[in-house]
Amino acid sequence: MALSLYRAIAGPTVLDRLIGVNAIGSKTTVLLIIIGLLYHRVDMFVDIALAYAMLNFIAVLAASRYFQKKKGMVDSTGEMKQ
Amino acid sequence: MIDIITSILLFLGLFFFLGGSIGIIRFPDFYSRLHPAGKLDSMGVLLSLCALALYTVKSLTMGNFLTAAKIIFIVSFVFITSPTATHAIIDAGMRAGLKHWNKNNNQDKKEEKP
Amino acid sequence: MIWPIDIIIISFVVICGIAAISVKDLLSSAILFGAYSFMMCLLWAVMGAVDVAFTEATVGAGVSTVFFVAAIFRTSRRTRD
Amino acid sequence: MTEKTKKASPARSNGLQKWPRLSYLITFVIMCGVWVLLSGRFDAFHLGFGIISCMTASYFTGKLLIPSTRLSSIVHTWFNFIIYIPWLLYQVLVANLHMMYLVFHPRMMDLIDPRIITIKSRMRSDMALVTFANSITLTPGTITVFANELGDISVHVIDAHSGDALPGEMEERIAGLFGE
Amino acid sequence: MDVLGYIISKYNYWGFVLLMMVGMYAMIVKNNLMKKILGMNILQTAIILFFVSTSAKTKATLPILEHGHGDHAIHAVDYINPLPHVLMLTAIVVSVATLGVALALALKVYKEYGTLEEDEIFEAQKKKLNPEMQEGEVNS
Amino acid sequence: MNEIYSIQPFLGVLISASAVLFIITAKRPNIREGWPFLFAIINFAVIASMLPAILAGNEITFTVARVLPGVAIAFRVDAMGLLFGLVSSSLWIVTSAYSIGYMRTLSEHAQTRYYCFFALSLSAAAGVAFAGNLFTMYLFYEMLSFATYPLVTHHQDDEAKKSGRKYLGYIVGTSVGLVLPAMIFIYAGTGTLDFAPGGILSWAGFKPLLICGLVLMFVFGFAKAGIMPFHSWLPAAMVAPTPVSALLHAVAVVKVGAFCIFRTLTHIFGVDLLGSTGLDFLGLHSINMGTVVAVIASFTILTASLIALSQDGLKRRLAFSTIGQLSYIILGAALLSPKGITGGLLHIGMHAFGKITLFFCAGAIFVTTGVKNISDMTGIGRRMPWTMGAFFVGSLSVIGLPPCGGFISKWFLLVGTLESGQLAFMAVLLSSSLLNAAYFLPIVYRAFFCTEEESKFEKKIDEAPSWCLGPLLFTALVSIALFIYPHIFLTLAQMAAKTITGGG
Amino acid sequence: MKKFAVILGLMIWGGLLIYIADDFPGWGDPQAPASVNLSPYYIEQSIPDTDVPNVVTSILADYRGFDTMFETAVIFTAGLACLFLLRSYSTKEPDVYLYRHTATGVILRIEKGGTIPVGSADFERIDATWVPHDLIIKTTCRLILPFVFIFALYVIAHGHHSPGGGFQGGVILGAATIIFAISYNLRTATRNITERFAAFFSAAGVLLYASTGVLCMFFGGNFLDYGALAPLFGTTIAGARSLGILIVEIGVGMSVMAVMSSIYYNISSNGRLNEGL
Amino acid sequence: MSSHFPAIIIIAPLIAGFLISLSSLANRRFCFPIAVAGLGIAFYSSIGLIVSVFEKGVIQYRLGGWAPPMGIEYRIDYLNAFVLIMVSGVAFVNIFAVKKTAERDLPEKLGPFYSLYVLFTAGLLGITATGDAFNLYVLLEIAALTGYALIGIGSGQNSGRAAHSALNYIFMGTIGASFYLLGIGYLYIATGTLNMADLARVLPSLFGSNVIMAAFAICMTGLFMKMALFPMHGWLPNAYAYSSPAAASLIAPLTTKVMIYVMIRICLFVFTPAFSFEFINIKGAMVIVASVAIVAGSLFALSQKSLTKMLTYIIVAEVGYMVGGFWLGNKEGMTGSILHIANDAVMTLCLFLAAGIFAYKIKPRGEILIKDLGSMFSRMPVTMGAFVVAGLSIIGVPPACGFFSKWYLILGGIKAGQYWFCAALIFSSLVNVILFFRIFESAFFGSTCSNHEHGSAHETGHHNDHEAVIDEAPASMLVPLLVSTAMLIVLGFGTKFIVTQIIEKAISGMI
Repeated sequence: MALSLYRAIAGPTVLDRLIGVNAIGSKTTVLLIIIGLLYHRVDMFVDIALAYAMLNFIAVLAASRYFQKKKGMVDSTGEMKQ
Repeated sequence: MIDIITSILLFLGLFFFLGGSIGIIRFPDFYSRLHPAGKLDSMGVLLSLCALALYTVKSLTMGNFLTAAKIIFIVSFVFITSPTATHAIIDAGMRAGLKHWNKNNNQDKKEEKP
Repeated sequence: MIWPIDIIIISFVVICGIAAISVKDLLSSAILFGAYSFMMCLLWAVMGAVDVAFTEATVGAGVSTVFFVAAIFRTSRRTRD
Repeated sequence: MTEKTKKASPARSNGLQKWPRLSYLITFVIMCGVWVLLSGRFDAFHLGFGIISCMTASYFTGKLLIPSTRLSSIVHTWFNFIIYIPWLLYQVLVANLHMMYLVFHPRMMDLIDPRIITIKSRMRSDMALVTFANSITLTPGTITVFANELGDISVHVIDAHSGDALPGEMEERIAGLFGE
Repeated sequence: MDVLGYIISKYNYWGFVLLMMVGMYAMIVKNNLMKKILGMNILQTAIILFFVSTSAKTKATLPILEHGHGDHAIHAVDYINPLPHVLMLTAIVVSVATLGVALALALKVYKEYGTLEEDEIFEAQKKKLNPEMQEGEVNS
Repeated sequence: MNEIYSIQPFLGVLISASAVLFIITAKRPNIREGWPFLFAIINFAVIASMLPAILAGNEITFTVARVLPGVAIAFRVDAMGLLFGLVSSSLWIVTSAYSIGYMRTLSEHAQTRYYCFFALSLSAAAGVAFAGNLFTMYLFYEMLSFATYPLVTHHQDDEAKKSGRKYLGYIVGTSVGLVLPAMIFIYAGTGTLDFAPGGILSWAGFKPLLICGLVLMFVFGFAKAGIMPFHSWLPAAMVAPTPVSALLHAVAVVKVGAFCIFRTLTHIFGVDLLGSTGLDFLGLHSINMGTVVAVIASFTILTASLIALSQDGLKRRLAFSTIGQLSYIILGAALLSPKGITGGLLHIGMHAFGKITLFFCAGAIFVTTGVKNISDMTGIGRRMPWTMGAFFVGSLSVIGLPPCGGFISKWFLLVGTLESGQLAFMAVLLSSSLLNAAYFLPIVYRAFFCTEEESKFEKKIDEAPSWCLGPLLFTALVSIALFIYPHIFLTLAQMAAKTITGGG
Repeated sequence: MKKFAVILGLMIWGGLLIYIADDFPGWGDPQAPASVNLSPYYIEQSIPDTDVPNVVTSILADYRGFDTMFETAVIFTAGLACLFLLRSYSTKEPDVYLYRHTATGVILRIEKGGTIPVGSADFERIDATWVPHDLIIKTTCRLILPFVFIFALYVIAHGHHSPGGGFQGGVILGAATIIFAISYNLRTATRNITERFAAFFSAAGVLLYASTGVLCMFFGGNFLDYGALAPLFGTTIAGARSLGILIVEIGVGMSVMAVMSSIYYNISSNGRLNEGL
Repeated sequence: MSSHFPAIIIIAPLIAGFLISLSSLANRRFCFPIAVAGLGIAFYSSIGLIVSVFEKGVIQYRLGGWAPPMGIEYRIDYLNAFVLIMVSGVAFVNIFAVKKTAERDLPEKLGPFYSLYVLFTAGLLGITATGDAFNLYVLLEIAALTGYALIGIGSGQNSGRAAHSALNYIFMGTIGASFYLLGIGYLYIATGTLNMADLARVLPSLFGSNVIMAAFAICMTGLFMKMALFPMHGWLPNAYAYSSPAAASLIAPLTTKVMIYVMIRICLFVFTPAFSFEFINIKGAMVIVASVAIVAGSLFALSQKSLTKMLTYIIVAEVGYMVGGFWLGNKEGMTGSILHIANDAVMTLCLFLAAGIFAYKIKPRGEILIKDLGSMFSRMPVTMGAFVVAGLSIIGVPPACGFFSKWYLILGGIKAGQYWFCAALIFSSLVNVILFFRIFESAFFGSTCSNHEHGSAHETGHHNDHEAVIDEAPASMLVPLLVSTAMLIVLGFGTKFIVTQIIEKAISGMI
């Protein structure tokens, strides 16, 4: 986790950070359930983990979407991909 | 019995996580970093969550079973989203025009990405 | 509750926070802010505040980050500090 | 091609004329299943509320989950999907071991040789394509970079050998899965 | 051990103070409006952290009552204090609302000046002000 | 002495204020100018109607509203107030008439505004005269300041602007900066602000230093009285149209200042307190506060007279003369003797009639010939004999020579100095009279007695318009009449002095 | 230089706060005033009073329901504020309409006066040529959206028993809209969940909350005293409170969902609601 | 129904806000009547409240039916009944005035505008009425958020600056609110309760604790930021000056005043005077800070060329009045401070309404400079007249109400021996004289030159008294202006009533 965090913080480009954050997200999901175990109330934490998994996805999606569009904005050459 | 399986799986999952993290750090360029990040993490999630699901159903009640099912639900969810996210990131990378690392010019372009 | 985890997460939170404000790229700091929210959520789960953790998970990780990214999308990534 | 693309625009396709409401119904059933899974409470109040919720959800998202309403194909697909999963899991495991090997290899740099290859899939249904693309991502050394409705898929491979297997077996399986 | 106990009993507060300083620092020193907004959010989370810390209770579980197993009475000691959580839910909501408005304003600023750097905005304002003043003199 | 609760004083204030409404709504110039005239007469009637009651030794009170605990907007008419009220309201009638002539002849702009604020100013002046406590007085004092501002700056040119600034700067600055805190100090100490003949501070137990400070704050605070060094707004304000200068800067405004000081010294501090409080903390045991104020007044008298000598603009010379004369009133109060007080009060009335005559004359000259400077007036007596005749009468009154009213007041002042044994001030008075003569009489002399060559005017009688001429002749006559029949004013002043000094 | 001064100041400030933290009761001390003073009442009375095991929810929506109403109002305000600040209603017609064939990605440029393929399922209107089209993301999102949706509704409905409630569920619902808008495009999203719809829901949700409170007033209770509604629902007072909480949560969920989408719409398209992130 | 007034006063505008938002979807014309109705009900119930406070004393209202420490309670006593009337009255009067401006400036966004308007009012009313420390925070944020939006919209060419200054306002406001929240947190950790009355009951036993000290300090710092006390005033002038006149005339009179009310409430009714005035000895320091604020605010105002900006700096100075008056710690100072809350609200309302009219008539798309006001006396005599009255009131000329609060403030200063504070007050009055007469002068003198211009253009007769064409604002703007002007005088005459019947009862037992 700390290593992902390192990538997230030190990563030379935004996308490296994005990878790091994504990795943190998936680890956090697991960690949440482990915490639930420690509290003996897993049923409560599952919901959070689920929500977490979903929203982690959104964040990553949004950030990557940024590039998809911004790139196009910069050189709106007209043609599609590649 | 379940305890042992659980801990083995959990350990494996954590091992994959570790591998993923190290991979993220060690790999030379953005694209190759995505490989460990995308794969190893989803594997880690799969294993750990299965372990936890198993652990949950140790005492089998309806509630616990549903909880375990929910955990499996999370797993499947992650399995749908994780490749998509990986794809989204790599697509973004392509569009952002990040340079590819290849063997020939790794000496000078190692950590220098636009 | 489990203080070693707690202390580690707090230090992560602080590190994330500092990183988020010191990175020289707004998109990066938005993403780091997402990580910060993740950590925060975890912290609260550890502290037993499930509802708060839930809210932070939905708001911090999901919505605020997207808002940030959207806003940066509409403005610029550039920053000098 | 026009026929295919019509299906490929899910948001606004009106479904088949046969049972226009069927997609909603199916969604509703699935939703109910999920609800029960999530809720875990079986008193009348929660179930009633659940049904209302499911109806709302299927109303809003009915067209998204199941764009085509050919019932038989759906059953077929889901059934096959269950068979497909273990294989996929096996592939994933292999992929991960491969990845672990790379990660912990002290001379990792020499082993990898990232590049992008392009393949052409014969599948046209977007669901199949996406399954394919995601499977590619999960399997050893490859990540889908781009895919479109015409079956063009470009893949980022970590070393020279990873891409060799594509499209190969996986496409066969997925094609079978979706009946194409 | 005593020192350790002391640290354990207080580090949360230290963490909150640290975060608050980080947030304040960002809000005061940073030149970029977006960074300031970020700092603002960090500040708010710091305070939320403080509140949640007040609710902690050792050897207690989540404030979601377990009914169903046995009809023994509910003891307050067994559950974490829920009140700060409620308050902080509200605070989080407020913070996201503030964030929304702040971002909207930042967009508006950007639309007007084409930059988010505060010093550049000031310069642009000055530039804009001067012709306006001259114009005003002509008018009057 | 009885107190009569009657609305009369409030009416006296309200009537002139309500004139504003009529003036604004009036469409035609004739009607518009008729209203002030009418209201002036009504106003005078109302005020005069209080005369019998007051002369009978009663006081009329009226409370409008209690705005603060212990402080109300209240009116209280006593002899002193009525004296001032009579003077200002009677002169309003005259000035209304004069204004008509002046404004029409010069075709001034914004006449509606002019008449409105004129009425408002008069209302404020009446309010000051009848104020029952310091607060009410302050209220109307401020109102007067603001109401006169548009009059002072009536011409709306740069000079007017400058003078307006100076005017407000001095007047409002001092009143807010000095009077207000002093007032609050008094309220903090006593819990009331009501005027009482013996003063209200005697039992507040203030330290002498504080009392000295308060006295000075009031004396300088009411800058309308033109005590030096807060006098320089007055000459500046002479840019106003002459009726304004005449009524307001010879009568209403400046007299209000002097009246306020007079009122404060006598009804807030009380003669006894002033007499017993000395500059002990400076080691000057023999000097009491009255003397201090008197010294300040004397200084102003002499300096102003000297400056007046050197002025060429007729209105400016009159203005400096006014500064000097106002200090007579204050000197009268500061003498702390019944006769002095009587003299001071009388001087309000006497000087008013004299000085207004002079201003009217100056205005008439300006209207007819457009001349402003004294040096250009050589020989003007031949062209405007009536005007200059009136001017002569006015001068006599101001100088204090019989057969004019000014003589009586000056006489009482002189007696007052004797009574209080302060002969130095007698010298001041006398020398200042000489100076007065020195700056007025040459004008008259050169107006009438000059050679043909020196004269700057054709020898042809070409008087001012009758709307101008009438009022000034009337006031000149009144000045003379007051010498002969000073009874009303004298009685009032003596009654006031009696109550102030507590018997005697 | 300024930086160092600020840091120094903040250090002093932080040091003071830490010094003061000394006087706090220890972390997790069960005898801290905060733990013994008010909260035991909530914990012990929550079920008898309101029939809600999740104490946080019962405090949130009942004991301190008024706070929560304003919290929702804050959210509503934020949505309104974004709309107010950003929305621009320029009705200027563009010179060129761009349509993309959804399958091939071929873009049609239709100049003014050209025939517009209205209603055709194969073409979607886009605003610039660069608007991307990503099959994988689109399909995946399509797949997961219903689940997100039902999950959100579940969260709203089960606030009584597990963490979550109106606000969290509402945010997830909003996030679902956002996913939709991201994976397709904003134009499609606004066609399905229109701006008017969002505006209506955001107000209606809070209104539902507030009018529940007012209804309580009509039934003789104080504002937001759901117990007064017991005759209406035909339940015990505690049951009425529980139901009241549910209604309120639904209101919150509606409002929050609508507001989140509305804020996202406005921010990502800079108020033009044509093409967002 | 009357027993529900404490709730209704908040609920009515709140629901009106939502209804406006709904109805604007259907038809924009419904917005205004609903807003008026909501505010009208609020105003009516505020009057009802003060009547019942007179009859029954302190009113407690339990929201949700829960007893105070558990639930949230509204507690209406003399102090907040008074402030409630002020707030609802100002908002009610102002809504008529802003109608035209809003319709012209924001034709598309009328619904959101009115909605935000009434929500802002609801927030402020709630802040005033609430008896719960945390509830206050939420309401604070409602008021603040709506305020940010209303300010940020700006108008015309100022919209960029408005947005920027609103953003600054957000930063300061959020820090302030966060500090307040933190202070509440400190109190909570020390006492475990959030109800104000309960806090006041528990706190005296804890006075020695550092936590309470810190809570007090942090709370106050936060509030000072929100009320723009001098060193922390940076956000205010730009925010108010560049905002749309429609918004400024609502926000400027109310925000800072309500914050000062909150300060009074917190100091007196939470920390109790024994703590605020005696236990910690910061009275003198605060009064000095306030004096500095007054002087600085006045001097800044003096250096402004723009009318609205000048007015905003006057607000900064006025904040100093109220804060200083409060911290004098004696009855007179407190009375002056509370009185000034109402008086200053009305004065500021009047000034900003007039400024709004000027903006509407002469410079719709930019900031009004003082020199733009030339010849206003002849062009808009009524507006200018009202402006003059308000200006005189600010200067402190009786019988306008500004005089009386200043009176009490100076009195308090004298009684407390804080002569510097009195000096600052006097100084500020003098500066105000200069400020306002600068405006009056330019409004008065501009006429000659513009007359000439107009004269040559229109051939108006020179001897006509109505030389300049009277070009007044529409009646919907004038009437509120005149009402507020009348209120200035009425408040002035009502001072004794207010002081003896309301304020003395409000603070009795405190000092």
